[in-house]
Amino acid sequence: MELAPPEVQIAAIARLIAGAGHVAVGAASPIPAAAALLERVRSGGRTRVSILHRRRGNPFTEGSRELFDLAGQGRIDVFFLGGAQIDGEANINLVGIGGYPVPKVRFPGSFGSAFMYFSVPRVILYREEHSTRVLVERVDFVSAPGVSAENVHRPGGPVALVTGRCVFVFERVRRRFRLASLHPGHTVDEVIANTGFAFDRPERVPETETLSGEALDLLRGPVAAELAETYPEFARRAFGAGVG
Amino acid sequence: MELAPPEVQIAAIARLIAGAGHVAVGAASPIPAAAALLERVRSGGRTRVSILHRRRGNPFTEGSRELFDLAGQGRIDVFFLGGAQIDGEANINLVGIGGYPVPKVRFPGSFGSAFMYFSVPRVILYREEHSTRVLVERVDFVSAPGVSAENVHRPGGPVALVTGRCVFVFERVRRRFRLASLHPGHTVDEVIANTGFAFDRPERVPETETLSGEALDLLRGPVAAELAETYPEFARRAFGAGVG
Amino acid sequence: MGAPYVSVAELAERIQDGSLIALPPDYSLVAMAAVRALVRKGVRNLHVLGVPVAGFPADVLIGAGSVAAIETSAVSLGEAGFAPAFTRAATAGTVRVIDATCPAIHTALQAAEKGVPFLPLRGLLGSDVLRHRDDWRVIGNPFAANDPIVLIPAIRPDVALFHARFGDREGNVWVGRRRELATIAHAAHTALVTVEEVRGESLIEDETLAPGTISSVYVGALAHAPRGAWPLGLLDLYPPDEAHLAEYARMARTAEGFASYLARHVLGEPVPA
Amino acid sequence: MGAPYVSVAELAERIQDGSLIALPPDYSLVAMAAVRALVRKGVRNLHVLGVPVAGFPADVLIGAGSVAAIETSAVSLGEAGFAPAFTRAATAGTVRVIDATCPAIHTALQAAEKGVPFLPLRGLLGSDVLRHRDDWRVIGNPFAANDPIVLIPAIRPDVALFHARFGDREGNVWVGRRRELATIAHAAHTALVTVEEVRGESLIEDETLAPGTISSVYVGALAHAPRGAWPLGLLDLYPPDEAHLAEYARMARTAEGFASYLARHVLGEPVPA
Repeated sequence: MELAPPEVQIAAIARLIAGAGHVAVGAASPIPAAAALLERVRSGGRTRVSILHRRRGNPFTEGSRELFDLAGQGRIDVFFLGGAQIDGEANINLVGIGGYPVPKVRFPGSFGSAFMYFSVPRVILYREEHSTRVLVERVDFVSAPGVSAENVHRPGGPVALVTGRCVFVFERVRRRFRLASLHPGHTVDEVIANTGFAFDRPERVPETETLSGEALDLLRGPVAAELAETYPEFARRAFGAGVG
Repeated sequence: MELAPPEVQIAAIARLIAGAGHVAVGAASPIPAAAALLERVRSGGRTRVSILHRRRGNPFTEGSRELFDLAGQGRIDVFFLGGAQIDGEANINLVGIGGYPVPKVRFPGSFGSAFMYFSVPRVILYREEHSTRVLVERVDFVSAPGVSAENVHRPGGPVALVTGRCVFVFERVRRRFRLASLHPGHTVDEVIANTGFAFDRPERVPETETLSGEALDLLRGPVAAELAETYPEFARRAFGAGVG
Repeated sequence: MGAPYVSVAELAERIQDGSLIALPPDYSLVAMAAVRALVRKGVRNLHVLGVPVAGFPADVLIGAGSVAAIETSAVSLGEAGFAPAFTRAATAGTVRVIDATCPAIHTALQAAEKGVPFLPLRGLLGSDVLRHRDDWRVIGNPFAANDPIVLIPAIRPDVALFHARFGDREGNVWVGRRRELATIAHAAHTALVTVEEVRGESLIEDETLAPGTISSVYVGALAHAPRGAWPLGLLDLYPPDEAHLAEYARMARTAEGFASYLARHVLGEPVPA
Repeated sequence: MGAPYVSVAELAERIQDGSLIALPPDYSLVAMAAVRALVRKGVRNLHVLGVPVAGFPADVLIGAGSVAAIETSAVSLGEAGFAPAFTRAATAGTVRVIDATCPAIHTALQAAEKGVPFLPLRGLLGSDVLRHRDDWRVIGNPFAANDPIVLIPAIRPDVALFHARFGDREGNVWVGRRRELATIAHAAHTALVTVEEVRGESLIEDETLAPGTISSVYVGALAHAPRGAWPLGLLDLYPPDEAHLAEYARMARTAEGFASYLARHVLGEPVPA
């Protein structure tokens, strides 16, 4: 069965979070949220998923600071961040391009990244757009740095970057990304051409494992329905009529 | 009408808190609590009273830290402290006598005094027992100091000491107590004989103003009844059958 | 003695030009009726604190020219996309943007809540967020060797402005699980609150409701404003009006479109009694 | 996947000798049934943290010889008077007493809650409480000149032990306005909770109950213990048993009297199923 591009990305992310005890999802992240909810179902509930912006039955009862306190306590294993720009050292920019404090292009802002990137052991970077505009040599503004000096308290950091074309894993010691898999239909040459930073890669890059059978039914059924509570617009677009 | 000793002390304390916006009452302080509740009634509700240990309808919804946070915010005008020992510089000892950490006599502990004494503008010291055992030259352990160096952030501190015999006011600049009034039936000589520290006094010491008429009816009626919710044992002893 | 009930317009009158005003995020309880009243009264030079992010009310205030500066971790309309008035003002330099990160805003407010001049926060080191904050400090953790840590100074807003599900006669307000509202109420000099519904019984004497209640000790005044969060949502009572927010996002893309939105949905709105 | 329900005895089995165990004050929600089970299992060398004061459960544990050290702002039985076992042990030097002040305990727990190594606290300067605390530090406030301020290091208890009004099937627990329990649950490595009543419906999905609910993310295990706070009270459900507490205060004045109390009310109690 052919998967739509968002479904491939969801599959890739779900694989990266397998076995996690607690996955938290922040602002405007429907694809990571879908992956987390899918992983919760597949783990028989052993993976806990907390979606910050879930309006009804929000899992937090201590207000919007609880997510960050949980991360500070070491109780969040996986978190997701994006980036208007992401560079080869996994620095992310959520603020602006071309000058600061008055940039040419302004994005919403850093959200919790400057803390969560340091605190959560497995941070997965997700950005659907995979272009030299987004994946740059060096970000214009470091909302949160990919790596830190040795004396910086940093139990957390980036482990992977998932785009619309591929999966990179991040190697902290080398401070570089390595191409881990290509989504079906995409090529190494295409990834090289659309990436603004240098990265490592194995001789043969495998294809991103996708979903089939029961897992896909789960995604398109109960996961899509739960997703629609928090991301109705996305759920309509991605899963269409399947969402009641 | 003759007042019982606790009623005289309640009257003295009520006078000291007149006009306060927010009076807070901590652990095991039925007489200060009675004074505060009386002042609330007399002020037509303009004086807010928060009793930390009130079990039903406790005014705090942020847990037991809210009292201290309120004080830190400057939202508490009056608070009460006691002392197993109180000395002439208004240092208070709630911990022990004769050695530390293993004292000869051990008291419960400092509670919030080491913070509240610094934070609340009008701290009223209350101790029924007025003897040289309690009012000493120098406390064995400073749970909280009466005065601080100039560079210490200290918006609060002691303003008065009410005992079973009299009212002292505390003069921060002179770092000394001054005898302000004698409860009915008590004398200056008796206070001198029973006080272990030196204090100032005017040539003629007035008698502590007590309660009569309507104010006394309020105290023995609705105030006693409300007090009994939190301090049932005390209310039975002090107001007896009046408490339903 | 609790806090007084006034009209929404009178509530807005209590917010002075130049005030530092703390606003909750769009997914919390936003006093939109009061924000519209603020625009109508022509408030100017507000400093807005987004706790910890800003959204629709901040964007409307910025578009209306009411905002001199905004400190926040982000300004966004969520699923409706970027905040158009903010984006325009930030790139034009007409609003001063003070970039933070979510837990730094919480930390600054908790410092004010506790009456301390600063609180420490992990993370941030090596970020440009920190590099541009002259008001934050890095010290060595006194309890460890070679361990730099950031100190965030307290923020004490002049006003915390938010909506509540219930208000009672004494001025206690029930906000349920939206406890960031308690934090801003505690940290601010005063809280001004619109309430969806006025209840006769005390919220604070009710053991079931007390945990979601903010005491009137923090509240300066209240106004009864049914559907006062609209077009944003209110817990499980009503959802955000996604269509309206999408329309706003579309119209506000240009200054002219924003002006039309304002004329239609803000300036023209009758003042609630 | 939430936290499991076990018996009260099994809950107590999860607390190891030598643990740092945080206990709420007597006016909050105390897991007395579990404390009695702890005494029965013969736990030793506990470090007790009274949040922010200690009372009846601490005194029983001290009298039973289960406590090596207690950090607290006070130990008292409230209206029933001084805590007799504590007083005896403190003057005999058989328990190490680490004196604090209420907000310092809250501050230390909030530091752990926020994952920072310390938080500052006003006051304390010039007190003997501070003078005897080698683990606290005084620094100059970096945001002002000549302004000393105390830093309190984080305390991360091994276990937070308390009682809750409700537990649901996922292990979420409702404690109402007793939010110090949320703080200790957040700060501790794990919370062990006895619950007065088990509810079928999710506490966290209910907008009315969620504000007083502590998420199961913090909870290691639960036990169903009806009247589990007795002889202490439970919010508006039942009051403290003042007569029993007065009897305890009277009996525990001597070591022999304490032993009789223990035999009659603790060791003899059948283990709930």
